[in-house]
Amino acid sequence: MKIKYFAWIKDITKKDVEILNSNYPKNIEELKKYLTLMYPSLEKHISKDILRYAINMEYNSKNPSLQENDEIAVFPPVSGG
Amino acid sequence: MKIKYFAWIKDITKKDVEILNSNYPKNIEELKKYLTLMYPSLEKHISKDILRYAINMEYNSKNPSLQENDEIAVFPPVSGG
Amino acid sequence: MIKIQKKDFNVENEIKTIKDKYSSIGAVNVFIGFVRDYNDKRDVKFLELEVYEQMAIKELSKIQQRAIKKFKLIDSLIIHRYGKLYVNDKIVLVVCFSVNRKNSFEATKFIMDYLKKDAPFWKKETYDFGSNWI
Amino acid sequence: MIKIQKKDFNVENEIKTIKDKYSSIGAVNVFIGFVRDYNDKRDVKFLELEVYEQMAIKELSKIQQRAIKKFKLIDSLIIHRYGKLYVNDKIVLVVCFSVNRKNSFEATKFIMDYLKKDAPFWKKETYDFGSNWI
Repeated sequence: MKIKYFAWIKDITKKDVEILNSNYPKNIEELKKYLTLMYPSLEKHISKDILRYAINMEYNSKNPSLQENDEIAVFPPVSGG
Repeated sequence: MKIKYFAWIKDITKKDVEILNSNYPKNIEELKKYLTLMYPSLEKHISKDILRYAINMEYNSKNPSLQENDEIAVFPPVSGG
Repeated sequence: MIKIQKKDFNVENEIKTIKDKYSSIGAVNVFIGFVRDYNDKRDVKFLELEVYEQMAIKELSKIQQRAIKKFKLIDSLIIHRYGKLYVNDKIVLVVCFSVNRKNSFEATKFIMDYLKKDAPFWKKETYDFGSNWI
Repeated sequence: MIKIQKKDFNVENEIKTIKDKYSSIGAVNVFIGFVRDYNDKRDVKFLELEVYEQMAIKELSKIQQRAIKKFKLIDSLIIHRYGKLYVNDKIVLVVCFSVNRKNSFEATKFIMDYLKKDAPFWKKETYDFGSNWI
């Protein structure tokens, strides 16, 4: 599984992307637990539901199961235009 | 008084502009009578209230008194843009 | 600024001339009207656009000033062409410059609506057979 | 058409490339977003615009297709820049081509509203002192 980070999330994770193999999160709730564990500074943003999660470049508000070859993106509210 | 004609009104009056001296219409109602008399084909358009009248380049829906040095314009609904 | 002219205009250059004056502009909305090939179920060959020029400048200035005030515009530009215009030619340009996007959209729409209603321009369409004031 | 690019664009040329394909276009509405000098009470020196490029193309295509269908557009163009952009630089261009003007206005507004809400771009503003993700 590939996880990409954008904007100020990247300033916290100190990386753009990471690859998880066997021990990857199986759904968005598990992903949130993983992020909280690895990057404690993200916890307040996750608990306030500020972050957005895209699975294979699609927004997803539900909690679908994640597959090993998925590309996940974690980012703050967008501000383009 | 100068009276200007535009678009298909001009096709009826056969002129762009005419100058009236002493015997000019004293208000819009008199102008309508003058136009009906001089250009009988305009009558149906005047009676259906299709024409628009501008006095010194301002629209005027009332019946103000007209002065000798006024520029009057008579035209159909606009279609620019 | 209001321009009534026969010649074509370049949208990029017209916008740039005004934009360069104000670094506070964040949003620009633009409307461009073109002569289209087909109107009222008939193939159009060309248009003849007549204008009552002095009154057009007066009316467009009035509409533009109302838009600038109502929508807090930084600036605005209206260009309207006249004379013989062929299919695909530009007819009109309205540009509204503002800090935020909502005002620029509403102002351009406001100007176009009043322009269509009040600006003294008239179009004569010529078809393969005959022509018509519209 | 969707373009995600670093380089600037010329509004006249971008419109012309599409307009030349369709003589049925009568109305073109355009929105251009610029980097402005002052935002959220601070003087901006420059922006760094980050994009999740593949997802941006996917999201913008989806929004554009919805606009084309909903407002019966003949065509539409979205260009969004990324990278380092200075005050007065263009950020985004949205163009909607239609037969009549009402649809072109509403479609451009629709696209901008969804672009602001869903397209994965992020701006980092740099001031005289410090910088901030907005």
